[in-house]
Amino acid sequence: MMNLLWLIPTFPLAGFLILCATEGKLPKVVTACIGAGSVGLSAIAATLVGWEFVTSDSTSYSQVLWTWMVVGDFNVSISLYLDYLALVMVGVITGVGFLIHLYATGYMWDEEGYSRFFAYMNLFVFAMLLLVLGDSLLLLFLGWEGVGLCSYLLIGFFHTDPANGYAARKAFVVTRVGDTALILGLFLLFREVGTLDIQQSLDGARDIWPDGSVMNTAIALLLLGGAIGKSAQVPLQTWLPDAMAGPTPVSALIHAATMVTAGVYLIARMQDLYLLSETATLCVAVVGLVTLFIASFTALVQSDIKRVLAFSTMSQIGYMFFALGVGAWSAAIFHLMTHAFFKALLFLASGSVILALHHEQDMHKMGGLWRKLPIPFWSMLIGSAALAALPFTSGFVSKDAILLTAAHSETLGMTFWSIAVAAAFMTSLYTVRMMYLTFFGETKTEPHDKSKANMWLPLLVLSVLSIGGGWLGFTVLGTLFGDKGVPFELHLKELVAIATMCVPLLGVLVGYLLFATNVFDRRKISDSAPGKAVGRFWFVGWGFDKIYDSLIVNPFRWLARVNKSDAVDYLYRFTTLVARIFHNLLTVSQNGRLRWYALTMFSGLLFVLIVVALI
Amino acid sequence: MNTQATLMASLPYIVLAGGLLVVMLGICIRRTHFVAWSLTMVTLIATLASHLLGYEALGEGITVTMLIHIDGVSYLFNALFVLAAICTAVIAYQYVDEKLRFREEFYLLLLAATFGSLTLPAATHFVSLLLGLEIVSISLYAMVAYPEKVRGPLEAGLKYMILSVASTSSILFGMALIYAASGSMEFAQLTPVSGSAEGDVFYLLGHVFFWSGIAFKLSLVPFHIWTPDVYQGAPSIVTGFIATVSKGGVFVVVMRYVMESDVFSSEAIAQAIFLIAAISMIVGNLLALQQRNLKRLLAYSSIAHMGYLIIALFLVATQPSIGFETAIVYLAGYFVMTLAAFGVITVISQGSDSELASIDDIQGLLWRRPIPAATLVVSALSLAGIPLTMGFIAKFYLFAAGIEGEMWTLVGLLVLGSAIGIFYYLRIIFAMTAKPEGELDSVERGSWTGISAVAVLGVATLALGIYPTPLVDFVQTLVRVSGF
Amino acid sequence: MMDATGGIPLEHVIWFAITLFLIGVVGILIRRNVIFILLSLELMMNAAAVVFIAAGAFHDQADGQVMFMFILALAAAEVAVALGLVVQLSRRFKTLDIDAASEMTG
Amino acid sequence: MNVALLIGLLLTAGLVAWSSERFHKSLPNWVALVSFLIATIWIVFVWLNGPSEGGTYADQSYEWIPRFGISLTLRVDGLSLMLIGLTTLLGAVAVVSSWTETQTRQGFFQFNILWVMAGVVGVFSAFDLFLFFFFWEVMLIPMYFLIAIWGHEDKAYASMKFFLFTQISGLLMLVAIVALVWVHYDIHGIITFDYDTLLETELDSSVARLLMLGFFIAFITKLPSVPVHTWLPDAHTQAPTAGSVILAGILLKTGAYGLIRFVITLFPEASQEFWVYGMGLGVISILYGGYMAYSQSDFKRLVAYSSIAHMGFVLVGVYSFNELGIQGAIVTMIAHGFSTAALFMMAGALQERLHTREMSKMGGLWVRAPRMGAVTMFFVIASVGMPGLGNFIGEFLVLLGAFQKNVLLTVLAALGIVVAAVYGLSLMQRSFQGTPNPDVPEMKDFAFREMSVMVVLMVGLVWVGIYPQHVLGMTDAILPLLGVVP
Repeated sequence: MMNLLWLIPTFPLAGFLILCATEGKLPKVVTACIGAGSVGLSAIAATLVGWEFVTSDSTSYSQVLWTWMVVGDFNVSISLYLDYLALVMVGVITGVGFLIHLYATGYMWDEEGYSRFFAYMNLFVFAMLLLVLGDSLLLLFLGWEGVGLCSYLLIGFFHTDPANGYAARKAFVVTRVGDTALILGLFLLFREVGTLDIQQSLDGARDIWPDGSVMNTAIALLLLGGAIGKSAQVPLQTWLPDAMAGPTPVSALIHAATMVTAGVYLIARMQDLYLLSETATLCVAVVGLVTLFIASFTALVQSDIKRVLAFSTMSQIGYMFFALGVGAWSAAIFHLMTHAFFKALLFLASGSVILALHHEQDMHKMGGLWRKLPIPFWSMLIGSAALAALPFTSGFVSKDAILLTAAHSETLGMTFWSIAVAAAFMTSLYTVRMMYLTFFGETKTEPHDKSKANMWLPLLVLSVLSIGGGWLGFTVLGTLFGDKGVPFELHLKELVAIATMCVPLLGVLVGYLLFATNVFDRRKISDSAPGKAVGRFWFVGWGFDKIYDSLIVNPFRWLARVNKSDAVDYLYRFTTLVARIFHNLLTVSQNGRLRWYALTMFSGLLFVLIVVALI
Repeated sequence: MNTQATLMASLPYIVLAGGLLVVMLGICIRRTHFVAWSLTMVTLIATLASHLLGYEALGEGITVTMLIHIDGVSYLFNALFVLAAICTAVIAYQYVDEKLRFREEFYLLLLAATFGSLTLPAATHFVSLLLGLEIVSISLYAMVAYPEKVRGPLEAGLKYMILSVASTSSILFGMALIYAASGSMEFAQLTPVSGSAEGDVFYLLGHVFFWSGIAFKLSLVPFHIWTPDVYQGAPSIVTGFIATVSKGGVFVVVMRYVMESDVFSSEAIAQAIFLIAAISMIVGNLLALQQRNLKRLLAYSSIAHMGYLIIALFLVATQPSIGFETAIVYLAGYFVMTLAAFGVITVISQGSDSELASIDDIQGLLWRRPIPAATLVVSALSLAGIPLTMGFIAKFYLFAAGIEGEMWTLVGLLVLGSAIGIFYYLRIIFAMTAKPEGELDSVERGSWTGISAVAVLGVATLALGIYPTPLVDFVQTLVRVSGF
Repeated sequence: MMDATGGIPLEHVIWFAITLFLIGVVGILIRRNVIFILLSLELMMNAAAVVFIAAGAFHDQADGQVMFMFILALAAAEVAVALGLVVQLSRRFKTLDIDAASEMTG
Repeated sequence: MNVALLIGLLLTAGLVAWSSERFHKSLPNWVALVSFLIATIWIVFVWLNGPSEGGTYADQSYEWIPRFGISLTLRVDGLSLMLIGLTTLLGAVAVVSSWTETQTRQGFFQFNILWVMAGVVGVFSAFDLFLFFFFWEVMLIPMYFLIAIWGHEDKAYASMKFFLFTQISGLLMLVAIVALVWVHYDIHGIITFDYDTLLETELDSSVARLLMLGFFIAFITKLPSVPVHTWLPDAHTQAPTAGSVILAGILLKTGAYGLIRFVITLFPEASQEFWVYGMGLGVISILYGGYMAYSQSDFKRLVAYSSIAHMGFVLVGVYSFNELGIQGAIVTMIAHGFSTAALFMMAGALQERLHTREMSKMGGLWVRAPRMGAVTMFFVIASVGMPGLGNFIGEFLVLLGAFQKNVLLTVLAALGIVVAAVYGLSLMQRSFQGTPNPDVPEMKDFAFREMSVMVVLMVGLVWVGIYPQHVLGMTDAILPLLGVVP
């Protein structure tokens, strides 16, 4: 049974190939079946394999498919590796992935390039599965780049709009920067440890650097660079908001549930490297913290509903990084899972809303929809609750796990904790704002709900998961990292625990007062000069884009403009010019006058005479 | 001295002289172009054949009086010159028939010139040098200016004549001084009478005059300036003859001169020649750079080529065998490609009252006149020294010689010169590939004698380029036999 | 080399010849009439001839005189051709001015 | 295998094609295509049969010019065989790609293509330095004709530039070759151009450095590397499609081949101590090429500059002097052959349909020709270095190898990956994506003919990408001979 592992990624690949080969000539229904079905099949395969794995007492299973390349002592094979971590990821990818595909069959129905869409989506799932199942870092990198490619393709799916194209390229290039760091990390790792096989290299690292070293830290940091790029963490986060240009299911699958969490997976996967290096872990934590802080503030002032979700995604992933940094490995992965549930839910629900409003994404043009769009409303409500980590939601469980472990971690625990909690407050604040602007207040646009079963079913399932998903945590994830990492019971420091629990509620309350009632007039704050300035600053995502444009993009463009006709070429043009000049000068001497010719001859004779005389 | 052997050895001269008389008498008896032409051809072919007869008697080489030393190398050059003359005659027939009024004497001059050129490779004495040189030159003055009613040839002839005579007298003067200094006119004994300061001065001065004149005949910078005008003015076929036989002859005799009397032991002279060669390589190519008239262009390129050839001359002074081998192979190649080029111009000019030598005239020639055009392509590539052609082998020899003699400067300049050269040779080719206005049908006009002769030259260029071994071995053996 | 040939030292003769030669050169350079140019050419040749004779005498060999003969013959032949060209010149350009015949340039 | 026969086949095929024109207009195409296919199949068989115990697939030698110890020594080892296979395959590709493009003088056109290829095969199999140089120059002339006769608006300039650059650098190499031979002659007293014999020549370092430079310049001019690259964009832009395909696919590889086969083997020490310049030039080429590619607005020009960047990787790989680097360089050669050839075909197809290469006159073509869009996307992605496709393997191995040699240069070279993404995607954006350009006429999408070729190339790239062992296995045997693996 376990040897069916290879089937899991194969199904989506097959789907992709079929859809490509048929060039979209298939009827839409068939396309939908293939597109969603392939993922469904691999989900089934995943469950079978997973069940086998869980029931068996083995902690890991690896399957070698074929030798990729052997050059001297560099030897990589294409092989899959399954352990609990991978299993969770596979579960999320295939499960949530399937639901989103299902949803997309309805969402994309009226769009151009229906089958192209599903081809891309299947390819993405395939690449993502390789990423998490890859036994060697090179195979992981293959998946890593593959998902990047699909993200590029899907962001720019509506390619006739240049803006989308720009967003897509931005996403690809920015992540490419991270990837470069990652690949350099691989080079360094290979040079130091001599292999790119994940398990071997981890063992090797433990043997070579029993108590850490600069090299180890360097590798860890380089890998972190890759993770930052993929997971849209500061300072490489700028691509994610623009990535919302893609169709909403894409945002749900790639930019919320799976791809953006690849960074988290990478770090978790290479855990031992980080355990060996204080600095590296600290960096991870700081990166996460900064991101989640910045993002949550930015989310507060966005007007585009998807951008709000994008920034919230950023901040949630910030939480995960933070968790990894403070050693809450299991919690991080746990939050990854729950976040996949509720964020997918939120995106899909907002997608329904957007669809109902004819692709209107501006929240200020929404409002009062809660009665008109019940299913989206309720599912969105649940999702928001989970996002805001209100009690008894999955989000609550995972986030508390993180915060509490943070509080317990010895190094600067409380500082970290307080910042994180503040961010948690902000989270619930902007969640409330989002909910209010979208569903309450007076109606600004008339919705046309055209959600069919294949669209509300996923919402339903995901809602259930967002609530109940939390309880999965204790069953599965407890054993996730075995002895490593922090064991998973919460011995509460009462005060901390209570604060952690209450802050979100407080946020909700404040949010309610701010947005729903006129207890204090928020206009006054936002219209006041400092308020405006801060608002604008937050709105543009703390001005990272501007900095990058003026520091890198525009200079490069300028250089490209000025040197279109290769400066080096002037070197050669110049030489030819010189030759021409000499040619013209010499030609003057050929004036056809015999006596002048005679003169040159005799002067030539004189010249020879002088030469001979001189020597 | 074995008279019989001597006679056998000098058979080519005898045959050619006899033929010359026969043709002359023939003309006196009856003026018929074709007869005169065929007599000429017979004579030339007989001369060529007589070399084979004479070769047995040759052995190490035979000295006929003090003036002439006949050996394998001189035979080799003779054969080369005669072959060139044959090509000239073949290609010339149509031209003479079409353009000239007094047709028959043309061949007389041709034969005379050839005869003169035959004496040069064997000359070991100032007198034979002078006679050979002048027989060639004087016949050429007439040949250049031969066509009537056209201004170009006359102008060219006058310029060539006056300047050439001036250079001759400079050579003479040089000889006289050298003679005064050394008391002999045999190449082998030209070392100045020892212990007299003036002697050395006269010797050097004499060489200054001598080499200046020679440089003129080889059209080396700064004595090159007559070349383009004469090349352009003269009928292409005559130009071809000047470019090959007269220059070749002069070069051979100079080589022998350098070998027998080691003038280059005198640093000053060697330096002067070196300088002249160096300048010629560059200036010649630069002058040709944007030249639009094919004949002028070839004139300039010939300046450069003669410059390259000086490398061989220097090698002759130190290692005669390699030097001669190089020179022979190079000249052989140069002959073939140059004759081909001028032959093509003659062939394509048939039927038009002016010569089609401008680069505009050959636009799209490759599609209008495939065979001559293809030949011109080959010879241009060959002149540029691109592989597959004889020109490459020749250039390769020069590289080898230069590196063997460790003349790095000259080799470097050779590279530079060839680099510039490629540019204008390619322009010729490009012009011919250019798409002509309105698809012209590619049908060959004109005389098949000319076209086939040209084609043969083109094929020869390729054949020798691809498989030069026979030529190379032949040359090598002959040079060995001649005991250099 | 002071031992005289008929009392005149060789180098004197040579300097004299060089002067002759130069006169010829100057003649070519300054005269535009073809006939005079031909004269100058003759002058140059004869300069050489003089040296030959003197040198021959100096080395007491006949070679010098022999060479002189050759030079005479040579000069004659050249003049023969040259005059033919001159005639053509006067026919076609209607002048003896050599600068008239300067149509080919570049 | 009989290489001489293969070369002969191509040469005669050329003549046949030329003369067959008069019977039917498209007959030359068929002749060329068939002969290339035959050659390719032949190569495949030879490959399957495996090498002789000497590790060579062919080894012939005939007297040529004994005077200088020059002989027709043709030998094929793994590296050569692979490149020859690439040559014949891309030959077929080139023929198909220009099936309808050239309307005039088909016969002469195919003649030139076949003769270029013959010359290239010779270059890849010549083991006599004179012979090598001979072929090296011979392949230029037909190429020159291809550009000069069937080129686009500015063909005179482009063809001239192409010829001058390669010729002049070639002359330097000739001098170096002859000098090397003469040094050998001074020591051992025999003149010979035989590769194996000259390997034994013991040179003192200063001489070796000079001679090495002679070869090096010739080869990096062909590669091409900055600063001697400027002929390439012009030549590529002006050449007809087949010409560009051959240029990019094959002729550039001869430069890389020369570096591997001659420079680092004939002058090991000199090259070893030259590594920093070699690698540095490579890195500069990568970055500058990418940067220039981005600044172009001409489809073909952009691709041309991109191949400068890719060849930079080859240079880096070769001069990292370890198995990884050189294997990477070789894989890059193959992969780049596929991907760039395809992109140039695309450019040609676009020019055939739109009569322009200016991307400002394109835009949104995907809507009109989805197949072309998808195909272009694939190859752009490939040349951007997407894992799973050939180019990635090459570049990864190159960088991995270079990293062992020098970290800083590797980091710089790795930046090239980012730049590649920038120009690659902008190419895609400006030509196929974005708002459909109203001025673009109705264009027909790829038909079976073009699609079949593209599929072949795609399969090739994927094959190299997921199972490069075939390529690597061909060459790892000869690496010890190259003296890079201790």
